[in-house]
Amino acid sequence: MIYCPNCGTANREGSRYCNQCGAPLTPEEGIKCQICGAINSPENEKCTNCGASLKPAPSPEEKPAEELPKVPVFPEEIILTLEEEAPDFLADLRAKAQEVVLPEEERVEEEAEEEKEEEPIIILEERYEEEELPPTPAEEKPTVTVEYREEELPDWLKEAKEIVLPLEPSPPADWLKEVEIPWLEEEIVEVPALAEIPPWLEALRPIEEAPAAPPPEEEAEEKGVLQGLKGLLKPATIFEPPEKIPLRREVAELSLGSEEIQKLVKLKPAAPAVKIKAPPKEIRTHRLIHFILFLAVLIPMLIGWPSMPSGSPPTPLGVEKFFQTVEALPPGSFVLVAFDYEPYMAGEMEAVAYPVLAHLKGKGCRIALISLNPMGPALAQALGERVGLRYGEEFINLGYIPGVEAGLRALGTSEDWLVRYDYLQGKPLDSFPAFQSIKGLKDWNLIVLFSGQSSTLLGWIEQVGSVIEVPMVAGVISGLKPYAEPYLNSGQLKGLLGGMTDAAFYEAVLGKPSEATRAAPVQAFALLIALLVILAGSLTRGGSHA
Amino acid sequence: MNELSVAFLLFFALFLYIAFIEVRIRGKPNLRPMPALDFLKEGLQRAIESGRPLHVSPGTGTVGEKDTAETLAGLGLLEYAHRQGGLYGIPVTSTFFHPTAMLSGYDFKRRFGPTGGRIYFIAPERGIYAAGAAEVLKNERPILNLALGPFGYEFLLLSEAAESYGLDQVAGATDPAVLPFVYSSTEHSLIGEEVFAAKAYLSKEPKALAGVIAQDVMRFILIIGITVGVILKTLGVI
Amino acid sequence: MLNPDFIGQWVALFLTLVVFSYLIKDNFLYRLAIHILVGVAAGYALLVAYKAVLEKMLILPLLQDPQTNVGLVVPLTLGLLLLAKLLPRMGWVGNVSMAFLFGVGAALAIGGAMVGTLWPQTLASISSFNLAHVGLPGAFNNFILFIGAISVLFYFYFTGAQRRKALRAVASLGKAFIMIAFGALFATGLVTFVTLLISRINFILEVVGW
Amino acid sequence: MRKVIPILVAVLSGLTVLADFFITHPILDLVGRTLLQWAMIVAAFAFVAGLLNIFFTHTSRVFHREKGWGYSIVVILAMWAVLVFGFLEPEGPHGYVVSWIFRYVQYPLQATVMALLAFFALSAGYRAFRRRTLESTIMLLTTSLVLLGYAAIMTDLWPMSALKEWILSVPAMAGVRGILLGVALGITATGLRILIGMDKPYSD
Repeated sequence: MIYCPNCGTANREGSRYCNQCGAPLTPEEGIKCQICGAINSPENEKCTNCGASLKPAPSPEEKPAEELPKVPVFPEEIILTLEEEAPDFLADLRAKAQEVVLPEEERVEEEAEEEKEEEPIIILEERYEEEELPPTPAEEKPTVTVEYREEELPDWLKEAKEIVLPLEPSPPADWLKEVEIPWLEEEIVEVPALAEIPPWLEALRPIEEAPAAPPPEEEAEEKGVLQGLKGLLKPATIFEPPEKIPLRREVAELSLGSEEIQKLVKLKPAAPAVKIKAPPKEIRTHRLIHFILFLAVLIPMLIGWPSMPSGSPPTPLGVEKFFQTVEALPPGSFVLVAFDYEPYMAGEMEAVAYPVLAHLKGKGCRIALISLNPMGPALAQALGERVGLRYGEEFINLGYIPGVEAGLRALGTSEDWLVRYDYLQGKPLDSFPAFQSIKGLKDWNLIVLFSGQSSTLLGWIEQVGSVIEVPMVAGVISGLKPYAEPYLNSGQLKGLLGGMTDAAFYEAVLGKPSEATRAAPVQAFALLIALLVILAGSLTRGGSHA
Repeated sequence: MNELSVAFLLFFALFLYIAFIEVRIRGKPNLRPMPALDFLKEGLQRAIESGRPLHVSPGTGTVGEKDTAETLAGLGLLEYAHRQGGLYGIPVTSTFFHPTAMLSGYDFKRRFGPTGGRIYFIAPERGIYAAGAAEVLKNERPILNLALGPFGYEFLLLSEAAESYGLDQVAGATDPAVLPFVYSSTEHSLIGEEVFAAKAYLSKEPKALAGVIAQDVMRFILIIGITVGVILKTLGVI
Repeated sequence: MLNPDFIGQWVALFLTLVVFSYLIKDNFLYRLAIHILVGVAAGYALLVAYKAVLEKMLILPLLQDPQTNVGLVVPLTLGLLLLAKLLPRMGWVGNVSMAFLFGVGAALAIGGAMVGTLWPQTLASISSFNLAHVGLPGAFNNFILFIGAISVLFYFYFTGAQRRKALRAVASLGKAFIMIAFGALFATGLVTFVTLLISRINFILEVVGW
Repeated sequence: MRKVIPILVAVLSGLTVLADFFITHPILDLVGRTLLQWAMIVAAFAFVAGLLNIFFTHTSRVFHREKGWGYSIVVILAMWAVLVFGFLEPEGPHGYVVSWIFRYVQYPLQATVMALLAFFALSAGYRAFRRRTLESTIMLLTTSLVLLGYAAIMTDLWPMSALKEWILSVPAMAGVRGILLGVALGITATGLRILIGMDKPYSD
């Protein structure tokens, strides 16, 4: 156990930072801030308390000794580090600093002005950064070069180049065209390529590519073969803390005495300053909102709300189509009903499914219930019994298909009907006289989807609907109504019931008011209150997100 | 229609290959700025300074079913986090909805070294996953919450919990029904197909960038196709 | 009176109230309930995975009829290799299994997206503006549908094309359409949540016998 | 070999399943279906890994007395309770005890947790619509009109309801369609990269 010097919390042995407040736990190794005296972790470049720079720049001679063992041993590590965007943070910070001078929007404008004339909309070549490849000696393999150079060039520099340079990209060198390596062999090729670059060659690499980056090559060159090797693996070592420091130091110097810039560079004071909780005022507001909504639902339910007034809004198109599709079924049709909502959506989905099942029963259809959800069959069974369907004659329960898309795909493509036993009694389907003639998915007259999430709805439409010709209609939660509209519009769905409100319309058309009709006024009232809350929110002065 | 689909896919694959070679030769294309990902990088800096972990959630999807592509986008972000975490010593805590995705998490841990964060498999039930991940946030006190991938409404539970602990968030989802909640509950969000581009933006690997470019080319073909179709239909040709 | 269902009703009521108490303050009982939920759901999922898939599709066929189902040895092997992922050193052994899952998943995703969304939605976007075909309201709606879908597609352009002013205007129009869609989806999502809330409060009132 | 075999497996299995979408052939259908069934079985094995993860992660939390370790005990106990009863009863998930736990513990908890979304969505909306941007204003306007349409069902103001339907089925649908098409493109790009072996998320 280590106890935090700052807040006293007990932390796990070996922890470097406090679990509670984030303060460093090893103050004896810490650095005392020259300005305010706070103890900082050795990794910190800036004081956590006052933000002042903590260290003078380590001179280049200080670095190498401890870094030597870090030279990657495994080839995989080499690839890994080469792919890494080494001076990315530096590049980003510079980009930020650049924005101080030239705001984003203007810069884009400027570029647009410059390139308006020449730039076609879609031509591959035009859309790349202008990047001249250095004339590299022939023995170097291209994979290494491209990635290495790419990393070395900070973004801001590229942008500058982009404005200055002519637009026509320089044609790639001939040798580059020759050595096209299919990506399948890439790893195998890359490793020898790396190892093949002799250190002296690496040292000779022209450095005018990245004038702003600290030029490590010089150092490598001076110190013989082994050090030269380190120069070769520069992108690996740039991540070690001693290398990080100069990057930060530059920013710190930049920001000294200039709070504006410091803000823009977003160098917030470190750990303890991270806010732990939203401001109390915000929390109070949210509690009030929650309370209002709770009452808006509870009160109408307690006192009872008058039933729907006699105003007759036009029935939504999807509901109309749904009704007509079911209405057009001849008596004795086979209808496959998929109960694909997770149990927590039952609150809305049962209200949607109920009038449909009642309608199907009224039409004398033979209904089979199926589900992609392990709990679906139980829910479906309960609902079927609530509607008053007779098991074995008017409906059977086919249980659960495991594996959402894979299961549906198997169901859709299979010639024969894959579900052979019913869920409730485990009897073979042949033993139910009413369902004996079902031999495959195409024998159904209609598929009704009850879906509580986009993935199952889409699963049926994509994996089954695209394969067979059986018409599909869907009842979904309100939230999925706009999502399902495109599929109704495209004709992939023949009808759509979007949530409890649409179910209330359906009940009105059917002439059998039920749960949805009863709950609709409560819902409407709660939504009205919710709307008022949102409008009130939009009128208040902006908060944390503004 | 099938022939057209196959042709479309072949073209797509061809453009992927061409774009890959182009990127290898010419370097990174000029990409539209994506502030959420810039913010993510800043967040990583703060994580380094604070020593507190990151939390990454690759969404409520699986590997091996239809949401594989979205899950892969989330896993791409996780890979990036692990890579950075391995290099800078940022603990990366990840929570998983489905064990198939979790095994990819173990892969990253193995490849980039243990970061000090934990891998939590929670439960393959959407609402429960979000509530459980919120509890992980509470216990681990990360500094940044990264949630990218296939999410349903449960996303809102996770993001509201993160918001109440004052965490910075970068989030993205593909399901249109969930997007408004992603957009309104987090400051930095990736919407729709931006999710798929996240890995290309972050890792800048030619292979990932090729995907983005090829996607744009195919998008252009699609736009042209629709426009021409509409004109022909209006004129009564088809 | 004290049958399991009666007890269950009150347990369910208690747990419902515990979860609602989170709105007032994050508390011990809420956290306890959530952790129970996590454990139960994980256990349940494992149970279903074993009973519905492993037992029914793998173990029983292999035991009962090994000759015809000899092919099932492949997924058995892949599955066992998958477990090696948990081991720090031997993890690479499971790469084959993950590769299989990724391959099949990617194919399902592409196939579904192409056949289910890309083609039908593209074809549905191709609609006539001709007043003679669809009348004024139809032409107007079709025009909005066309402009909306196209501009939203433009908005997502990643590579540079937005630097042109005209294209940027189209992209901003796309952003506006996205915001309209978001507004609508936000509202309908809220409708669903409120409906779920109503059903929970209804449950509470039912149990206490209001 | 260590690298090549996974790539081959991914590419071949993927292309076979994809070809099954576009080509109707009895043998291909059978092979495709078998592959899908295998994928289901392999994915089910991952659940065993999930079990081990939960067990070891939470045990280690308890062992190290990490913050909230008491709850970890609860997780492990609850999981084992379901598993033990599930395997004791021959019906498995449909056995009496497991059904009881589902009906009176998991279902009410889950449903109530999702009902909390009403509150969270409302406070997220309250926060978000304070952003004073054009985008935010468009979104607020649409949300208000649609909500008014839903609320208008209890009044005689049925034009509001018709306006809501129009918004949902025309401008909002245009936006949704654009997003859906874009996502489909993204899925295709991401998936194709796996199928041609360009992206190897499974490889070391």
